[in-house]
Amino acid sequence: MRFAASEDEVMVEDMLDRVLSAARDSAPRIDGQAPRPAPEELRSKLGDLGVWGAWLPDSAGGSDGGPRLLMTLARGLGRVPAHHGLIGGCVLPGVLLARSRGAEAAALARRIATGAMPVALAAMEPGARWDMSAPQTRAERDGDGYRLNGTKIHVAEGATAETFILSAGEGEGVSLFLVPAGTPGLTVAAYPATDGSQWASLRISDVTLPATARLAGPGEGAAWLEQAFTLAAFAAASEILGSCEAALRQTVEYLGTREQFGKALAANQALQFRAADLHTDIEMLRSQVLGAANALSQGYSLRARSDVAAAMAMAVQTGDLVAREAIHLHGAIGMTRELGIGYHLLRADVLSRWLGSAEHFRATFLRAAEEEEEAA
Amino acid sequence: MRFAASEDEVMVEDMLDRVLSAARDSAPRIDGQAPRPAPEELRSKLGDLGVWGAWLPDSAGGSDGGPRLLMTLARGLGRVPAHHGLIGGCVLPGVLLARSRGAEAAALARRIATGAMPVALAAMEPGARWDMSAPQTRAERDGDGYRLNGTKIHVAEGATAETFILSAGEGEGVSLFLVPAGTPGLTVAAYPATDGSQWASLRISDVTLPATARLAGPGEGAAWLEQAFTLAAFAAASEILGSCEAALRQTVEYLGTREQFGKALAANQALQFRAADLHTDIEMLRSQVLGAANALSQGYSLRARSDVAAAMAMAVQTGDLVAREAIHLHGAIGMTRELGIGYHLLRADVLSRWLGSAEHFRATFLRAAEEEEEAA
Amino acid sequence: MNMQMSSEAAFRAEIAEFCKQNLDPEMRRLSDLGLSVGQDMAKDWQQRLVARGWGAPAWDAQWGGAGWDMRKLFIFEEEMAAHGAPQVATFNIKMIGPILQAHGDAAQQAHFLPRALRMDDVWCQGYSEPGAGSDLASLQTRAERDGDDYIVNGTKIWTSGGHLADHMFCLVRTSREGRRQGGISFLLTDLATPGITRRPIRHFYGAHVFNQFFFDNVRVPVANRVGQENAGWGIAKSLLEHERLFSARHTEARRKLGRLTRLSREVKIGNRPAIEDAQFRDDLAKRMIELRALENATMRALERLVDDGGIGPYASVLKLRGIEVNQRLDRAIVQLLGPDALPAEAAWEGDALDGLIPDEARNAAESRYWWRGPAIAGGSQEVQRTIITKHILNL
Amino acid sequence: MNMQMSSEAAFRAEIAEFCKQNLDPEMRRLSDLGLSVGQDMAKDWQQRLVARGWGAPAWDAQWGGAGWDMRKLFIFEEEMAAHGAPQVATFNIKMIGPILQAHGDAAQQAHFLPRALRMDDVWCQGYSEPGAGSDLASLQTRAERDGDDYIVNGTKIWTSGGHLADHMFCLVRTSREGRRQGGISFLLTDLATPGITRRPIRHFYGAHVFNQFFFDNVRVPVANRVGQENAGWGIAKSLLEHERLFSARHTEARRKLGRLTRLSREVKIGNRPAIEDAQFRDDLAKRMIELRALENATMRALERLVDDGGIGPYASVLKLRGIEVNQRLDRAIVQLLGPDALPAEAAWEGDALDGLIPDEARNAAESRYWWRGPAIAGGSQEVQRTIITKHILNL
Repeated sequence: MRFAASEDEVMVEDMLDRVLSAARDSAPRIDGQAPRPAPEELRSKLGDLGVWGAWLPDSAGGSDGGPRLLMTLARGLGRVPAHHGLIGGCVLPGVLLARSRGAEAAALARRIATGAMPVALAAMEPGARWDMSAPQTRAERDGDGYRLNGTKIHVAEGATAETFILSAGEGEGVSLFLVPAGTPGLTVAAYPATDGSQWASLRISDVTLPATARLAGPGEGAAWLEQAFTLAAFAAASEILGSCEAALRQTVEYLGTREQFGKALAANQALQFRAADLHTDIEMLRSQVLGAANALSQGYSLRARSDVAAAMAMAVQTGDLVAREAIHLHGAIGMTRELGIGYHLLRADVLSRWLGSAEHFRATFLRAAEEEEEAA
Repeated sequence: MRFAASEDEVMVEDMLDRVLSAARDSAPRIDGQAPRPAPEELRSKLGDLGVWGAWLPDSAGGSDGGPRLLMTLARGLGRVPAHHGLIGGCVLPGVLLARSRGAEAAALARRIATGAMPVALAAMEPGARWDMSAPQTRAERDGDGYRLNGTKIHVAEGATAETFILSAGEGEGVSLFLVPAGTPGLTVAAYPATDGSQWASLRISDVTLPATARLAGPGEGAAWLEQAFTLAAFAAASEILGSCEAALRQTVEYLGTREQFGKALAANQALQFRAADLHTDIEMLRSQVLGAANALSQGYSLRARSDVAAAMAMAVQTGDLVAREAIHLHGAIGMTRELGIGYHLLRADVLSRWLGSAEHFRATFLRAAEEEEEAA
Repeated sequence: MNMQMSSEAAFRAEIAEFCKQNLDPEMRRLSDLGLSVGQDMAKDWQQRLVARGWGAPAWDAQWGGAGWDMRKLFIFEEEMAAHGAPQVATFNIKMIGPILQAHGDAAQQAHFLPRALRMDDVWCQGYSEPGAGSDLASLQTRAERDGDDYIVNGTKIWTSGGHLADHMFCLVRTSREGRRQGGISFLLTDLATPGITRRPIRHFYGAHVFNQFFFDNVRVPVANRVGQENAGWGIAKSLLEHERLFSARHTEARRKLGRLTRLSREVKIGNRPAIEDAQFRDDLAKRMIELRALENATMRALERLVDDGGIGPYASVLKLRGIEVNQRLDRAIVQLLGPDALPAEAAWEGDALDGLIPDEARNAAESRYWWRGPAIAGGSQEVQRTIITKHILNL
Repeated sequence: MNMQMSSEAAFRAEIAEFCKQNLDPEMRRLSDLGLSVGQDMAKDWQQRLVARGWGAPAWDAQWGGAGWDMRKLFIFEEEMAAHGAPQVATFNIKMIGPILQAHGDAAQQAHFLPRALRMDDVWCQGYSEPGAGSDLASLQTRAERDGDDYIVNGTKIWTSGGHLADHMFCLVRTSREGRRQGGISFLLTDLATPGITRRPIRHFYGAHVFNQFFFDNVRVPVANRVGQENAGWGIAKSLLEHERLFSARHTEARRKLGRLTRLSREVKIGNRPAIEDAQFRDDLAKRMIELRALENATMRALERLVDDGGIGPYASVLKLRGIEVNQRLDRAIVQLLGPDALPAEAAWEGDALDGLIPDEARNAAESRYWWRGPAIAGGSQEVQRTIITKHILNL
């Protein structure tokens, strides 16, 4: 188990940097905004290079790069101030589809590995915050198939998905269903999030599905979701790590060049020390994300779960702090969309609102750590 | 209702400053320590000047100066790095004795107003933290009098007290008893606290008392204790305010004179800004302590209780922060008993361990604020 | 502090009654959510205030002021905020109005003051430039005399509300001699003047908040200069001392606390309302306590202002802490909302979220983003710390 | 990282077994409470380590070292701390020993190294002076040649454990020419030499922790100079790179976490053990998470050390955060104790508290106070931030 990047990882990182900066440089400058890569173009380019789904198993069209490569990918994407849909369009559905033995699931997973985003996971419900263990959406037996009723909210990439993976209570358990977007009774309503990405709410009214639509049964769904959201949290922590690295780098450069009251901003010791503290926070986050990647690489253990929760609890706080400081240290220009530094705050916020607050991940961490200790 | 000091308060403040610095200057320098006024001498001098119990009502030998004068006294004493016993030896027993209509209580209160400390309150018990509403110490009727059994801990000024006010469960309520130190069955064991002051634990084994020993009955004791500890918290917040003011002043002076790497420490912007933040914290604490004094001056209301709890919650945090920073900014010399700056940390710690953590006072604050809102 | 408690209560009741009669519920709702009420509603509200004699209470009586003492002005602001009244025409009422009364000539006063009061003109402020923000004295936009006009060239940036305004008061350089502050003049500019162009600047969260203005040989009559040539710096700095009390922005914080408290009864953590969750309660208590202390600090400042006529560098303490208190409340609100802080304000235009998330979620995130700005504008937090260091601690 | 997981586990088990056999329960209890075990116990423990060949594992084999690679040395330190072994003779084993091996002459090595290993001599460090702490190079204590001796005059301060030591290695000024660092020499001093006097300095919490030494015409043989004259600065700075990993002081933090966890099952908040209180749990999780990250950061540093032979300014990151992690744990412990953190350590001498408060309360407050020191000593937190600024961020 090593912390330093492997040759594969360095290669992927370089590849990402090239593609991302090329996409960025060639992107149009509209309405005074900083050039941002068009998401679809970016996705297909990365898909072509094989990195988009490289973390997925062979059977799902990936190249088995595992958590370390997912980290490399997410961290690289985190450095770019643009929405890319990795977690909502690739990680969450990818984990679930790769676990399934169905042919339709495998086909969808292979499309995801190319950079397409045909599937979105609908697991959150109004008022339930981050608890997905007891959905109010219900699945009832209906002839050979199922009838579903309920409401879903905050579905990432849901505005453009062709198919949804929908969680629903079945008996005492939670099942997962594959539901095409056009299914009668399913109403998809899109709305923008604060970072400009499109999300959706779903209203499910007597949606009937064939038996084959069930991806996971009531004895499996909850565990599948937990694993998917653990990997999502890991990718999010990696993405926020990349975001922090980029934001601090840009800020340090700015401090060195911008003059105020006749001297470079960097000459202010109070600002130097703030940068030093941010660097220290980021070093700790980096260490923990790497630790989580290594633990996950050994398998989906309690230790891996606690390491991921620890990484994300730190990422939420460090991401928020670094982004706020980066904006502030840029002064007024930091407040503009044009500069792009504010995007790091938008991103950190969206990831934590969606996947869980620092408190949420600390509670998850402690439970996993205690279970681990009891098991030992 | 004003925030600025009244003429009376300015007079008392000046008097205190004179007495305290005289006591300090004349105190012997032993074992390399900074000169500290001898507590007994200080007490009797302040008693002679009439300020020691000036906040007490006329009937208890005071001059009715009320909360504003108590604040002035505590704040002034807070500036001196020495134990003085105001809260344990004067405020807590003073409030309770002044409420009593008994002749013995009145006589004790008048002694307290002179600067003597004959009485200590024993209300805390092992494992109960700051909850004094359900003592395990029990009082049973025994003939015309009472028989008491139980254990008390963390009794401030208890090592030297002639008489204890002891809380004990009686039926469903809490009663208060006056118990002379030599009473058979009462074992007083002294121990030092981290600030060098002497405390005591009490073991109460079949202590029998006459009926007249009961200071407050089971319908009154809990409310009396609450009021006494509210005033104690107010005095503690005032004392910590004085402590912070003194610690920051000394630190700012040091930064201006001490040189390192060829320039005054004060030339370091990072240290300047830390001092500015401490000043801001202290301004807020000052504002809230004054607000609490003004609220208390209008009577013992829910608003007064929430204002006091707010002041003490802030004092605990600001006192800790200012003291830690003051020590740190002094460098190695700050670590020495000789300099005296470390005493501010010892004091803030003792006051908060004894009377309640910041969390404890925040919970108290919110309950009082909610009750106030419901009542409105 | 010569106001009795009883007359204070009566005055507060009077304001409450006025708001009850005049404040449209929609206007209050938008204000409570931190949203702008829009120009039409703002003008309507200002007319009602003017009709009541409260359109610009701090102004001289001859121009529509109410003749109140500072304490009464302070209570007025507090109560208006507490009842959810919108803040309208700040640049008209609190900036250019007082400046013209103190430094304008008779013609400027007679023409501009009534129009500013009624919002016939809408003003914006042109101080900052790309290289002159915190270090304002380094501004470069120059005005050169040409007969009865100045010819103005340069650019002004970070102009809040510039897209809604038709007039700008600005600082321009009329001399390069002596100290930098000494060569600056104060000009009134009609934004319809040829040669002025405007570029919108979007905030990082997407909203159109700021603007940049370019001046290309713009003719401004010398008659539109306020005060003497090269005396503009002092004029710009001569804000009403009374306004400095509001550096603490405690009235806005109080509104936010109301929002947080309402939400805490609606949002559930586990199976209970947040207000019953021990950890949330501790956070709420932190926010309430620091706001209460800030309010006491503001009252102390008011007392000092009444006693001494000024509050000096104490305003820096108020600003430094007031912004932090506001920002922590912003954060507490979005944290309590959790996932429901995801939707952008624009999500309320459709029905995707109807009945699914609390209405109080609207604009919660954006409000937090907007409030990053005050930590930079009007003297950054670092500038305030420097003032405290130099002028209070004497370091 | 050439050690296999299985051999690592075996090595850890070997250490555990050694501690089980040799570590007195009282010694472990004192160590877990952060208390010194006293000179007698310390010497006894060191004899046992020496007998096992572990008395100074990082030393050269000829002087009693174990010949381990850096990873094994690292594991040794971790496991010893985890089992509650006391840290003994740090100045002997980690300071003067390595320095003499690298820079001492044959006579110095032959005489001093065996004595240091067996604790026949007990060493302390004489670097700081009243005007030379963070800015060590400004030290003034001077040593002037007089035949085969130096005559030393001046004073050394902040000497931890100076009252327990009989020898001091110190930096003295032998030249005032050139840059300040260039005129410093490294001397070995027997504290029994005439002219040396000692003043105890009490810590603010009352304990005798530091000392000041005065040198009044003290004769130190030139033979006791380590390295060349005026080469002392480089010698003092040449600490083993391996020791820099322990800047994080994560092993001490791990012990404190153990104490906090044990207490959390014993102390009740409300009517439940603290470990069941939601707010305490959140705080505990914060402490555990930041320690886990710190441990990962230390492992990264170890890997870098093995790969590259050094960790450079990364040690400053470890120290900066490691001290904070330790201090927050200290604070969490006293906060959990609440009122039971009131008694001073000396309270345990009597029976006033027998059975009334947890034994883990002993020395909790004092430990917190002691730990204010490392934030100043060995390069203050501000010095670490400056290193990060200059050498990592290049600002």
